[in-house]
This record gives sequence, structure tokens and C-alpha cells, in this order.
Amino acid sequence: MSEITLRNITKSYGSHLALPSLDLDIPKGSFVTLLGPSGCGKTTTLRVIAGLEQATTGEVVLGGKTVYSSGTGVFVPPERRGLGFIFQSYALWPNMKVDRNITLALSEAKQPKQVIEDRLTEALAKVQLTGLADRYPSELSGGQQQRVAVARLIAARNSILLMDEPLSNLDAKLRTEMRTELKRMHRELQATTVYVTHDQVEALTMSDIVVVMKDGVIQQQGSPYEIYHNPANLFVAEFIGDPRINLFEGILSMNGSDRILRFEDSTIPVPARLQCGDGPVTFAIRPENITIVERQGPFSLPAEVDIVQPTGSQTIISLSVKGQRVTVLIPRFETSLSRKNIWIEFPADQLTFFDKAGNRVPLQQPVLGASHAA
Amino acid sequence: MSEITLRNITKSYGSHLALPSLDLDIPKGSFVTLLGPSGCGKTTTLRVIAGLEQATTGEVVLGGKTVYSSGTGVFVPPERRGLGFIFQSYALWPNMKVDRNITLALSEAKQPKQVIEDRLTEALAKVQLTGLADRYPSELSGGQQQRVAVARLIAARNSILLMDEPLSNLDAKLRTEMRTELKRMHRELQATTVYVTHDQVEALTMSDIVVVMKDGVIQQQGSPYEIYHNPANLFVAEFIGDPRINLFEGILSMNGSDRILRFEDSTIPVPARLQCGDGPVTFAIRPENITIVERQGPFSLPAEVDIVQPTGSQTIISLSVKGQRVTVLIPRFETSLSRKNIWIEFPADQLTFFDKAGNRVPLQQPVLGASHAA
Amino acid sequence: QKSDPKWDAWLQKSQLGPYQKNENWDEVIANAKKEGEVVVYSSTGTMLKVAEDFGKFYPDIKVKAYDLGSEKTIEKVVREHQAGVYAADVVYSGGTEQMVFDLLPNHRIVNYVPSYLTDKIPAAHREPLLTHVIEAYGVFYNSETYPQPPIKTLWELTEPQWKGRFSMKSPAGSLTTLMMLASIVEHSDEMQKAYEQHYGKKLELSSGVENAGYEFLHRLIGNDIVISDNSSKIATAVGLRGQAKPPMAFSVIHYLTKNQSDNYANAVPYDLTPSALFSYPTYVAVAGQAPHSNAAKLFVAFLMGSKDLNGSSELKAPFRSGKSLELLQGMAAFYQVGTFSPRTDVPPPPYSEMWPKARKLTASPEFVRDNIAKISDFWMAETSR
Amino acid sequence: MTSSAAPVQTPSRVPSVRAVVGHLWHSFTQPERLLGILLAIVLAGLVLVPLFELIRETLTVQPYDRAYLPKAQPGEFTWFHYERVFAGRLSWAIFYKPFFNSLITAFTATIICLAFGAGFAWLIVRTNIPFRNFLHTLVMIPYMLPSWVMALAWITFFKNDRIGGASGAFAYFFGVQPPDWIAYGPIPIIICLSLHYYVYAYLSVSSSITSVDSQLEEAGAMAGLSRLKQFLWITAPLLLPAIGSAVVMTFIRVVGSFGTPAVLGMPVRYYVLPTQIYAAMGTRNAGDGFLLALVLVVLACLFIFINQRLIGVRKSFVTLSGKGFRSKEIDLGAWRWPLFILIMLLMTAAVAFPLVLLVLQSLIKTAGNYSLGNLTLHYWIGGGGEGVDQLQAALVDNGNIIDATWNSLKLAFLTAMTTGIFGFLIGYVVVRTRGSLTSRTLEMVAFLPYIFPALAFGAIYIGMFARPFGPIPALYGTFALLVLICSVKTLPFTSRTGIAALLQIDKSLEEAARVQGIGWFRRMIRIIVPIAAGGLLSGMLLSFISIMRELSLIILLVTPSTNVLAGVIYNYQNQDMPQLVGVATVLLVAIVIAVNLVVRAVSTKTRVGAV
Ligand SMILES: Nc1ncnc2c1ncn2[C@@H]1O[C@H](COP(=O)(O)OP(=O)(O)OP(=O)(O)O)[C@@H](O)[C@H]1O
Ligand SMILES: Nc1ncnc2c1ncn2[C@@H]1O[C@H](COP(=O)(O)OP(=O)(O)OP(=O)(O)O)[C@@H](O)[C@H]1O
Ligand SMILES: [Mg+2]
Ligand SMILES: [Mg+2]
Repeated sequence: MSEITLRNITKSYGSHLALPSLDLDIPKGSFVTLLGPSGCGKTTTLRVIAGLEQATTGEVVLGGKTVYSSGTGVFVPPERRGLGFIFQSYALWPNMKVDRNITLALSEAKQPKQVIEDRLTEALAKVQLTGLADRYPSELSGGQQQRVAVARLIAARNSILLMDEPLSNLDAKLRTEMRTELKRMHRELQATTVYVTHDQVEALTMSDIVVVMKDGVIQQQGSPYEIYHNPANLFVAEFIGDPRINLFEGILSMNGSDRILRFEDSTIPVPARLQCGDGPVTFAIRPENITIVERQGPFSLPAEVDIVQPTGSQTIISLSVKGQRVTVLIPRFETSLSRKNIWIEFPADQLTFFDKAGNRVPLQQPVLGASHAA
Repeated sequence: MSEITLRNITKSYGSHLALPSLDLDIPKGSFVTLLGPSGCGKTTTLRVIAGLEQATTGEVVLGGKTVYSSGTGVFVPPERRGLGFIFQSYALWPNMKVDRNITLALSEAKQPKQVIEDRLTEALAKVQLTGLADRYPSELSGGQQQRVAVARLIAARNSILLMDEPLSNLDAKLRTEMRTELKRMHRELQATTVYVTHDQVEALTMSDIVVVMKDGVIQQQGSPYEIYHNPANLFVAEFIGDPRINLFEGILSMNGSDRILRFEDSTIPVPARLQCGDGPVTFAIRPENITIVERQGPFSLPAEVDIVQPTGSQTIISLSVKGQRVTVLIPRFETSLSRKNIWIEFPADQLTFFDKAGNRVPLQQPVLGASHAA
Repeated sequence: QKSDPKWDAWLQKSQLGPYQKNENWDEVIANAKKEGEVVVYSSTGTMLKVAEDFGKFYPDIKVKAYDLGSEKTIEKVVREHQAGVYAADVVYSGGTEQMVFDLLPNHRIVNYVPSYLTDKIPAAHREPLLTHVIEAYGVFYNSETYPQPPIKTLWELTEPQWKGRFSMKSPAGSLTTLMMLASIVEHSDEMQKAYEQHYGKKLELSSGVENAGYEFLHRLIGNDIVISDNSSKIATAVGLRGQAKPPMAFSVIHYLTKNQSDNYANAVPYDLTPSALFSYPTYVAVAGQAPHSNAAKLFVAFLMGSKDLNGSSELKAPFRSGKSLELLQGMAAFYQVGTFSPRTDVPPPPYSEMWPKARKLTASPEFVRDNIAKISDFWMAETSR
Repeated sequence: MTSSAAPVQTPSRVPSVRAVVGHLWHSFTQPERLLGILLAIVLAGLVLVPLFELIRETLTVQPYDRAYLPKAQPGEFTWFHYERVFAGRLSWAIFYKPFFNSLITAFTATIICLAFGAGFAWLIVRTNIPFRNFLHTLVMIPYMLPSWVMALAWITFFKNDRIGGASGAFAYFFGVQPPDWIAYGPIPIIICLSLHYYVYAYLSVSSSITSVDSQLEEAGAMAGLSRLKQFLWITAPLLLPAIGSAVVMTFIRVVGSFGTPAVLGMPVRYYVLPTQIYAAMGTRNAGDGFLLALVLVVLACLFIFINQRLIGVRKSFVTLSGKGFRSKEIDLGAWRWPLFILIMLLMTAAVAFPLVLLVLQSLIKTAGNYSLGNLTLHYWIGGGGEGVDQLQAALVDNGNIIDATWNSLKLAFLTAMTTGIFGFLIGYVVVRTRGSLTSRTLEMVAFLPYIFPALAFGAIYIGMFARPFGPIPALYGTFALLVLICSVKTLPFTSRTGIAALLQIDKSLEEAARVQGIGWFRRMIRIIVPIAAGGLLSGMLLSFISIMRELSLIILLVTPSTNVLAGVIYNYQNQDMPQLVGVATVLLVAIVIAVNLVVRAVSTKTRVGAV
């Protein structure tokens, strides 16, 4: 059953159309992440769900109950929707200390004192702010402030949680811990969660469903695997994955009974199941799927190393292949690649093709994870 | 020559000692990143450099000129230090439109109109906000606001740049682009840059020097490679690297002429050059350096798969090894590891040892990158 | 006026206006006690003292006296009546134009003269409205600096030696001051005579000026008159001892009492031509539809002084006690130089020996009605030049 | 309901009807809309009715007009007053000249007020100037003194021989008579008004300035702006709502103030609009008086309109977002003490001098004699003595003063409360519905009572509340009516400061509470009110102070048993008893200062406002 339904939602700010038309179904208990470039309407979508913003037209259904409908004029105000919300700007109350910021809603709901205290202690512990309950928000660092906002959500225990970049100001370690914490909360409360993030690792690791938006329009909606491996279009392909996927222009043609892809002077074999006619085509390959070899092979392309950027467990290598920039990711820490004579290879089964409109060309029988087994 | 020097800086807020004693030398033209857990004093350090906060004691020297000294009472106000600063909370002027926010400093400096216009256009283009010059900050999304803050810095072109988490609200793609942009600006202006981030990839890819702080105290200071591979202590080891490094307790002992490490029931060979006596020891290995094998080897440990989290080009696998939690990172997208019978192996040359105080045990002759060649 | 049955009924019930009979005072007092209170709207703070004194005689009747100043007294009565609220019993105020020509014909007030006083008050002071006291503006000079009056006629004030040295309260906002100007204008022929007598030549009117009264005002203002907002300060400015060149002024003459209390040296040149005194009445009346009409009558009678008061009554300061109070009653609080009862049988208060003999100019109600607006406009135009 | 009974064949109509009903219902469920409607109705009754009454009187024949219009019946329609005031022979004297005089004094005084007020506010709130708490109380005292005290002090000091009497202190000490232009006329008027009314700007700006995030100024510093430029380019524009309010309040109050121009202007015949209004009303020429007052009303509307334009709809003044607020003290460095001394000097002139004069006035037996033997405490503590007026009870057993003080306190307190609540609500609605017609009109209407001639306002309320009206019983003669009229009259203080304060609060602070299920009322109590409290309190304090001194507004409405302190002072003044005037005034000032101190102590203790 779907817990949150947005039907044909549009939202404009004056003449600016932030959401042209949005349809979204979020099943009960699922964890949905909204992903998309800055300014694409993620926050707006959350605000429409929460009722903080009224959609210009459309309908919002929460838990089977219509809470907004431009047709009938129904509007349930946010305070009666029973949601948890973390604001991108924290929205901490400057006049209250941390503890009061966290427990206000509880004490307003006339919870017993003991419960409030327990929840406060628990929430503070979870966000690792124990001991700072007595500070004012202005006496906290940026990350600490953000954690207070998270603690407020944790303490409230709502059944629908909306979080707008709740971890953006935290360091990796803390962020990983908080991620686990939020995920656990999600499980424990069986809470339907809509999560906005710009961090792909977060999106891909935490979500049941990832929704990729662009300019207020949903581009693709699916499991993290689908989004990563079968991007619906060029935009999704380029947006998901860090470093960015490599794109090339090639020409599909037949070479005898085999189909081949012509790219610059080389040819690359392609899967036969590709449902698309011959001619120019855009193809993409993720940096981690490009192999760097030290000997020229039949399908290898000569490359020159440009920049080497180690990121810890991996190293991003920018290469120049026949004048084109290619990014390769290797699973090692590397500060320099000294050798000049290197070649790269594109494994044929790792290529994704896009037609002229930018939509992915499907394969006849989609290949499921089989080739990814270690 | 060092451009920024902090000598024995302390800073307390009331009774809270945010910086107990800080010494820092930043060479001219270098790119220094401050890393550390939330609340460790990064922002405070930047603010002390900028003069927005007066250190309780100590001395600040900028470009050879003492701008603050608690001893002599010298204090040069921030407006005459000529720095660029990006605030963690953006600090956009809500009453001014985007263009004015960006150009105020320039028009104050009586720059010719043409220059101002050019710089505005350029800065807007660099942060990809062209066309939004006429909006008020409150009419922008969170990420757009942050980009205005960045554009303000770009347009001003100072020779010392201080940036406090300038990209925290941007998506991966934009962030990569902005990173490149900032790095280019750094190079073009030869600007000495102090950069605060919680994003390790950013820290490791952009910096000449990484400074890791904890509770206001510098834990280690060095190149990204040093920080990552030769963490000075347990804190740095744990803090740097995502997912977190694996830590184990073992016992060092001699097995004939070979030194071995006893861990649970197994033994692992260790480099002989380890400068440390026998006995209990903490050893660490990064997740990407653990190998998962399907057959039991001489030094392998049996493992059970707990959670599999694909992050795009990599997959984080949580295993349970004899009751202990072990994280492994594999360079593939993987949604599940079905096989039960797997083992892990610790390559001996990838182990780092820490003594009881948490400091790293050095090797007799440090091994340089050799083993990392592909 | 159209007949108004409700009004008529009230008049009849309260025995006022045409229904007024020779009062049976015992009955009135008994009824007044039954009514239990009397509400007085007054333009002066002295009424609070009268209220106190009234309480000594009739402790069963509570007096609620409001000190509002003249324009607010009138405003309050009018507004209340317009809203159908009849709260006031006695209305006490100067301002002929309003009291006589607005409130009276519009039934906001009704004239009430205790029957026993009819023959003791000249008709001009009881019809159309009962005058409670006559007050006056006088010309003041400093008798310490000038043992003899420095001027013989009002016209001398328009000469250069008094340039910037003559002051008066602004008539704008002060009905009584305006009344004084009205009396000067109304008696313009006397003004003219005084001029011609003094200078021995014909008065030449400035262009656009109507008569000698206006001409005097015109020249006075032209001679850099100093306008003040406060009478008491004027009295101080003139009368303070030790001044080399004290100014002269128009002042309410009851500030002569300051000569005793504050040792000032104010004096009035009683022989001035055409006159040094400009008198004006302050009226008292029963409010229309007064809820406590008997108490109101009693209060009015009390204000006017007792029956037993006569020219040979022995009155001793302080007047608000003992035998004097019994005789003066409501007059006691007013009994000082500058506030004179219209009753012919009341002895003048101390230091006012000159009062009965001195020449006084007074503006008639009709003249005020027809000209006061014009005079006020004239003043405004002249002073803003 | 219609939906269940609706026949199937008209499906297209049903939703539209329901939609309309739904939308209506919906707009009612939005607290700010509902409130807006309610407030509009209430204010229409309380403000627009008197306004129409004023306008009506300017358009009808008044009793006084008989002299000009012998044939007309009072109450008939006429343009007579308009012609007379704007186009007649006398229009120069009645209107144009005083009007220009007014504009000149008011503009100049407003500018000075703004400079003083904003400057003090910045110094005291933001910098480390010594004795900040003390200064905060000190700089408000000039407003607590009745405005005529200042004028009186001026006259006493600079009086020359033009008005005779004792020579002024200046002439006494220096042996020269100050020229007329120093003693009387526009310059002293401007100075006295400025020293009195800068407090509006001070209170309004100081409460706003506390909620300006220091980081915004710091960002200015990083952009290389000097301290002054940071203030001018960043802080001041962010304070625009507060400054705008201050300008509107100050200008309108200054342009409408009567006492000071009356004392200082009359000796040289320098007339301003209020003296003309007073004159017209005093001669019961209501038509002219109200028409002149309407000019002020129009002027006020114009000002508010300009103010609304300046503030705009899109521009944001939110300085209190939910993120990273910092408030930092600015180090004045070497300027600390010189600036402190400068303020102290100014305050000596504006506070100490008039205050000493007042105290002296209450101690002196006969005026003008300042010898020690001529001083007495009789009027304070009784005991009599030679040369005192034995009939005048001293303060300690003067039931008159004590009752009146109590009444004044009660009235001022209740008024401050009522007006505080309504001002806040109006501010809330105006800010939340910003840009809409409701917002603009509400803001304007809430300000109108400010410039109504007080006396006429009271008079009109007699008519409105003499009889029961709907659910409201007849209030005339009750204390409630006094509270009501005072609240309406001082509404501008709180609504203006309320608007300024609320403009600085980010909506998300309320939203954060909203999504957590905290209802409207609780949100206000817990979050918005505490954060806006600084601004609200200063507005309430202004109401309190002005009601403590108010007389003309309520004089027609009070009963003798509810006499107020200002009424007592007025009576004593009429009866020429300067000592008791001094006693009562000093008492008034002492009370206001005490209340101010208490309010401040309580508000810092509960940490009201942002910081
Ligand atoms: N005004 C203040 N009053 C009291 N304590 C403060 C104040 N400002 C900062 N602190 C404390 O000082 C410490 C350092 O703060 P700082 O802002 O420098 O942290 P940070 O390293 O920037 O953290 P983050 O990554 O969360 O932004 C924190 O523990 C914080 O709580
Ligand atoms: N009040 C407003 N007035 C005008 N435009 C607005 C307003 N609020 C948001 N917008 C615009 O609507 C679009 C969507 O904004 P939204 O805040 O939803 O973006 P977002 O996806 O949350 O971005 P980010 O990741 O940067 O926070 C943006 O282009 C923004 O500029
Ligand atoms: Mg957003
Ligand atoms: Mg920080």
C-alpha cells in the first residue's frame, strides 16, 4: 500500500515553475531518496508533502487520506499531518537551549516527564551530543547544530520522516554512524522515509528506491541497482556515479554477422541483443569498468595519463584518449602513474547505449547481476 | 616562506576551551585542508585567522605581518586583512539580490564598472548560476545559496582564501566541478588557501597539506599520502578513510626467526622491521586491502557476510569474523554475496600497528609506494 | 425651536424653564438627597474645591466634579447628548458663543436662576444664561519699575518703545482671550475716541482694516507682540521684581493675587483709556435632561452663595471655613480678586476696591455670536503675516 | 451534504462548488488569514468609524460656521472647510505656512532622531562601550520626561528678555542675552523634539539589531568594508523595517506634537500644524481642526506607503534563520571611553538638567528664588513650615495624587498588555501575508489612530460606546473603555515594532514547530513570541510610557474617581501650583524608570529575544 502519493503536483513561485508536474508513490515503510542537481525541486517536493508549501495544483494523499487537493480545496495543515521533518537550514530555535529544542514537541504533546527525559537522553546519545544539552544553538559548531536538528527528529518518532540533507555538515565518520542510526530508526519505527541528499553513497546505500529528478521532473525511479546500472537516460547516467560516467560518440555498424561499434579509429565488439539500428550512437562506460593495460590488445586504445587523484581506497585517473578526456577509477591508492605507454580497454558487456533523444537503448534480455559475481 | 602562521593560539568560549594551543605554519601558495570531527575547532581556527574572533592568547602572522598578538595587543581588524572567506552558514545578505551579494566588495573597492560586471558574469558562470542574478537569497534553494557564497569569493580574488565547508550542500557532480573550479582559482591566483571540509575525497584530492584536528589539537599534518598511509595515531587512522579502517587486537610474538601476529586462533606473518617489542598490540587494515577469497588459505580467516552496501563503483561488505565486525571494500557493484563459505586474508604489508598509547609503530625503513604499483 | 415632548416632559418634571416655580428648598434638598449625587462638568479646577465645600453642607449628596477646561466641557456635553447619554447635571463654563448660542437653544442646557436671586442679579447676568462669576482681563505693568502707570492709553502699546515688550496669551484655543479681543472690537468707537483724544489727530485706518478696534489689534501685532501659552508665566514676566525693562501684558486679573503670594509687583493702570479691564462672564446652567435635577438646582444655588449673604456681611480669610464659608458657600473658593459675583449684594473680595468703579469693556453675546469667528480669523491672518 | 446527494449527471459542477467551499474553508483554517479577517473587522470598527466621523465633520456645517454661513443648518453638506483651509484668503495663515514650518521641523528632527537613536542602539547593543546596561536605561529617560519639561528647561536656560521675568541661566552666567533664534523658534524646537523622540528610533532599532546575525557583518568585513560601511551597507538595510518604523513613528509624532512648539514657538509666532489644530479645536471650530488633522492622516498614510515600498515584497530581512546565528560584541578599541563620555554629556543636557529642574520645582517655596532657605520638602513628606501652602497636602498623604498614580499605572499596564497582544497579532498577519492587500491595509489602518487628534478621538468614542453595540455592552463610563481607547491609540507602537521584529524571523522556525504538531497558539507562545519579544517589549514600553502621560485622549472619558496622574498634573498646573506639578511629574518619571528597570531585569533573566 502506498503511504505517500503525489498526483500531478505542480508548484510555481511567481513565474518560476519549480515543479512542472510530479507523480510519486511511496510504499509504506520504504526508504525513498530524492536525488538531483541543486535547485531541481527536492526541497520543494518535501515541503509539499509536509504541507508547508501548497502545491499550485494536484493532490497529496498521506496514509490513504487526502491531505491536499486543489480540486476540492481540501487542505490538512502540517501540524495535523504527524510528520517528522529535518530542515536543510536546521530551523533551530535560537531562543531555546538544545534540550528544549529537542523536547518541545514532546512536552507540548503532554508526554510524561520521564518519557521526555529518556527520549532526550537517547536522542542526544545517538547524535553524540551528550553534555551539550545546556547550550544555545548559537554556541554550537555547524555540525553540532545539524545534529541537534537530527536529534529533534529522533526524539519525536513520527511514522513519516522527511529529511532534507540531514548530514551535509558532518564528517565521514560521524556521517556513517548517523546513517546507520537513521536507518535503524527507520527500521524500528517502520517509518516511511523520504530522504534528500546530494551524497550518492548515502543514496545508494540507504534507499529502497531512488528517485532522480531534474528541473522538477522525475527522470527515473528505481532500486539503487537499476539506477546505477540501467540509467533511463543520459542525464541519470551522468548524474549518478562519482566520478562521472564516460561518454563517447560512436557509430554502430555490422561487421559480417557481428555488430561492431566504431569509435575513433578502433572497433569494439557490442552485444548482439542491442535493440537499435545502425548509425551514430552515444555510449557510456563507468570509470571503474575501464581496464588499464600495459600492452596493446586487439580492442585497446592508447591513452595518456593526465591527472592522478587518490581518494583513499581508490584513485581517480584522468586520461586523454585521442584527444578525449576519459576518467578511470582504480581500486588502489596511487599518487602517480609514471609509465607512458598504457592502453585502456572497454569490456563490451559494460557499455550502455543511448539513442539520439538521450534515452537508453535496452538489451533484448536484460542481464541481471550475473556478470558481477566476484 | 610561510604566509599564515599561528603561534600558540588558544581560544576559549567562557569556560569551554575550544582551542587549547595551536601552532600552524602555512606556506605561501599552498592548499591546506583542516579535517576533523564536528566541533573540533575548524571554524574557530578559520575565524581566528580572519580576525573575526580574537584568540584568547597567541599570535597570528599573515604575510609576515603580525595581525594579532595577545602580548603586544596588536589587532588588525578583519576588513584590513584582505582575505576571502566562505562562511559555513553562507552569510548571504538577505536584503540584497544575488548580483549585489557578489559584487559588493568590488564596488566598495571602487573597481571600474566594467570590471565588476565581468567578474560577476564570470563568477556566476563558474558556479552555474547564470540567470539567477536577479533573485534574492531567500528565493534560492539551499545549494544555490551556497554557490552564491562561493561566487562571492571567486569574484573578490583575494590572495588568502578561507573556506568553511563551501560545497557541503552540493550534489556530487556539481561538487566535482566546483572542486576543479576552486582548485583552478587557487592555482591562478597563487592564493594561499585554508579549506575546511568534512569530505575526505575533497581533502585528499585537493590539498597539498592535510591537517587533522581533534578537540582543538592538531593530530597530524602532512601530505594526503602520509595521512592516509602513515596515520600518526589511532585517531587519524580511524578518522581518515571511508569506510572506516578495521582495528583488531592481537599479540606479537616470535615464531622461530619470524615474527608473527596472533589474532584469535590464527597467525599472520608480520614485517620483521616493525620496531616494537612482543606483546599485545593494536593493528589496523583498510577495508580495501582485505582480500576476500573463496578457498581457505594458510593465513585466511573464515568470515560470514552481514550486510552488502553497493556505493556505485564499489561495494562495502560488512563481515563477521569470529564475532568481530570487519568491513571490506570491493571495487565492484554488488547487491548481494550469496556464498556462505568465504574467507578473508590480511596482506602482511598492509598492516599498520599501534602501541598502547595509540601511536603508530614505525617500520625501520619506511616502504614507499612500491607495493602499490599496478 | 420645534417642540420636543420628551424635553418638555423633563422640564416639567424637574420644574425648570417655563415650569420653574418659586422653589420650596426643603423639598428640593430632600429630593436632592434622594438623588444622592450631582455631576458637574466644569471648566475650572476650582470646582473641585467647591465640591469639597458642598460636601461639608450636604454630606449625603455626592459631588462628581470634572475639571475639563472650557472646550472639553462643552465637547463632553455635546457628545454625550448626541449619543443619548445624559450624565451631567450642572454645566459650568465660559464661552458665550457656545454656551448661549449652541448649548442653550439645542437643549443641552437650561438656564436656571434660583428664584430668590432674581432681583439681586442684573438682568444681563441672568438672561439668557446665569453668570456665576465675572472675570476680567486687565493690562498689567510692573509697579516697582514704574511707580506711575507708564501709559495713559491702550494705543501707546503700539508705539516703538513697547516693541517686543507686550505679551498676551494666544487667543487661538482660549475662548476667554478671544472674548477680550471681541470687547475691544465691539467698542471700536471708544477706541477711536481714545486715540483721537490722546494724539489729537484722526485715526487713519490701514488698508483693509474695518474699524478702530481692528486697527488697534493690527498695530499691536505689528509692534512685535510676544505671544505666550500660559497666563501664569505672563504674570510672572511682568510682575517679577528687580527688572530693568519689564514688559507689559494682558493678563487675567486674578493673578494680582500673586502680589501677595509671590511678592510680585503687578498693577493695573485703572485710568487707561478707553479701559484697562475687559470683563467676560462664566456661566453655570443645569444640563439638559439632567438625571439629578434637584441636586443640580441645589448645587447651582450653592455656587451662587447663600441667601443670607449681603453687602455688609463680614468675611474673613481664609474664606473657605467657618462663618465665611457658611455665607459664601460655593463662592468661597472663588472669592478673590479677579472673580466677581454678579450678585449686587456680595461685597467685593480683598484688594479689589477699584473694581466697582473702574471702567470695563464687555462684549455683548450678540456681538460675540456674529463676530467672534471674524475676529479669530483676523488675528490668525495678522499673526501669520 | 451536497456530495452524497449530488446527482450523477452534474459531476462537473459539484467539484467546483465544493472546491469553492473548500477553498473558503481552507482560507479560514489558515491562522493568519482568519486572524487577518478578524483583525480587519475589529479595526474597521475601532479605527475606520472614527476616521469616517472625522471626515464627515469636515464635510458638514458645524455650529461655529454660522458666522460664515448664516443660512446653513448645522449638519448640512459643505465644502466650506476645504475651501477655507486650502484655497481661502486665510489658507496661508491656517494651513500652508504652519504646514511648511511643521515639515521643516519634523524632517530635521526626524533625521537627528534617527542618527541618535540608531547610533546609540548600535553602540549599546553591539559594542563593548562601558556600562551598557546603565546606558540602556539612561538613554530612554528623555522620553519618560513629559515633553514640555524639556522645552521648559530650554526656556529656563536660554530665555532672553523678550518674554520678561527672571533672566535665563545663560544670560545670568554669561551676561549676554542669547539671540531670539537660539531662545525660540525652529532651532530649539528641533533640538528639544530630537532629544525627546530619538527614543523611538533607539528602541525600535536596538531590539532589531540584537537579531542581526553578526556573521552578516563579518561577511562585510571580509569584503573589506570598514566598520562604518558595514553598518551603513549591511546592518542598516537589514534594519530597514525597524528604521522605517522609527521614521514613521518619529516623523508623525514630531509633526503632530503640540507642547514643545507651543512653548518655544509662540513667543516668536512660529506656528506649526498642531498649534493650528489646537487653536481650531479650542475655538470649537471642529471642521477646520479635523481637516488639518486629516492632512496629518494623509501624511502618515503616505509615509507608510513609502515605507512599504522600500521594504518591498520580495526583499527579505530575515536575519534569524535556524542556522548558525552568532552575536558578537564589537571592540571599540580606543573609542570606548570617548564615546561613552560623549553620550554622558548629551544625556546630562537631555536628562539631568530637566530632571534637576523638576526636582527643584517641587522643592521651592516661591518661584524664582533658588536660595537654600527657600527649599522645602513639605510637598513631598509634609510637615509644613514657614511659607508653604498649608492647604496643599504633601505627596505622602495626598490621596489625589496617590489614587491617580494607581489609576495611571493600572491603565498603562492594561493598555500595554492589550496593545502588545494586538500589535503582535497585527504584525504577524502583516508579515505572513506580506504583499497581499490585507497586509497593506491592515498595516496602514493599525497606524491611523496614531495621528487622530486625541481629543476628537475620545469624543467620537463617546458616541460609539454610549450604547450597547452587538455583543459589546455600553462601555461609556467604564474603565474598560479607557483601556480600549488607549490600546487603539498606542497600537501603532506595538504593531510597528511587531512587524519589524517578525520580518526578521525566518518562517522555517515556525514551520519546524508546525510539522511537529504544535498548534498555532502554542507556536506563538513558545517560539515566535519569545523571539520577537525584544521588539514587542519595546513597543509595549512605549505604550506604557505614553499612557502614563496621556490626558487629552481620555479626559472626556474618565470619571472623577478614575483621574489619572496627567490629569492631576494638569489640574495643579491650572491652579498654578508648580511645586505639586513638580512632585507629581517627578513621581511619574520615577515610576516609568522603575517599570523600565523591572522589565529589563525580567527580560534579560528570561533571555528574551534572540541572544
Ligand atoms: N559562541 C560559542 N560559545 C560556546 N561554545 C562555542 C561557541 N562557538 C563554538 N563553540 C564550541 O567550540 C567548539 C569548536 O567549534 P567550531 O565551530 O570551531 O567547530 P567546527 O570544527 O567548525 O565543527 P563543525 O564541523 O561541526 O562545523 C565546539 O565544541 C563548539 O561547541
Ligand atoms: N521562494 C522562492 N521564490 C522563487 N523561487 C524559488 C523559491 N524557493 C525555491 N525557488 C526555486 O525553486 C527551485 C527548486 O528549489 P528547491 O529548494 O526545491 O531546490 P532543491 O532541489 O532543494 O535544491 P538544493 O539541493 O540546492 O537545496 C530552485 O530553482 C529555486 O531557485
Ligand atoms: Mg534543498
Ligand atoms: Mg564549523
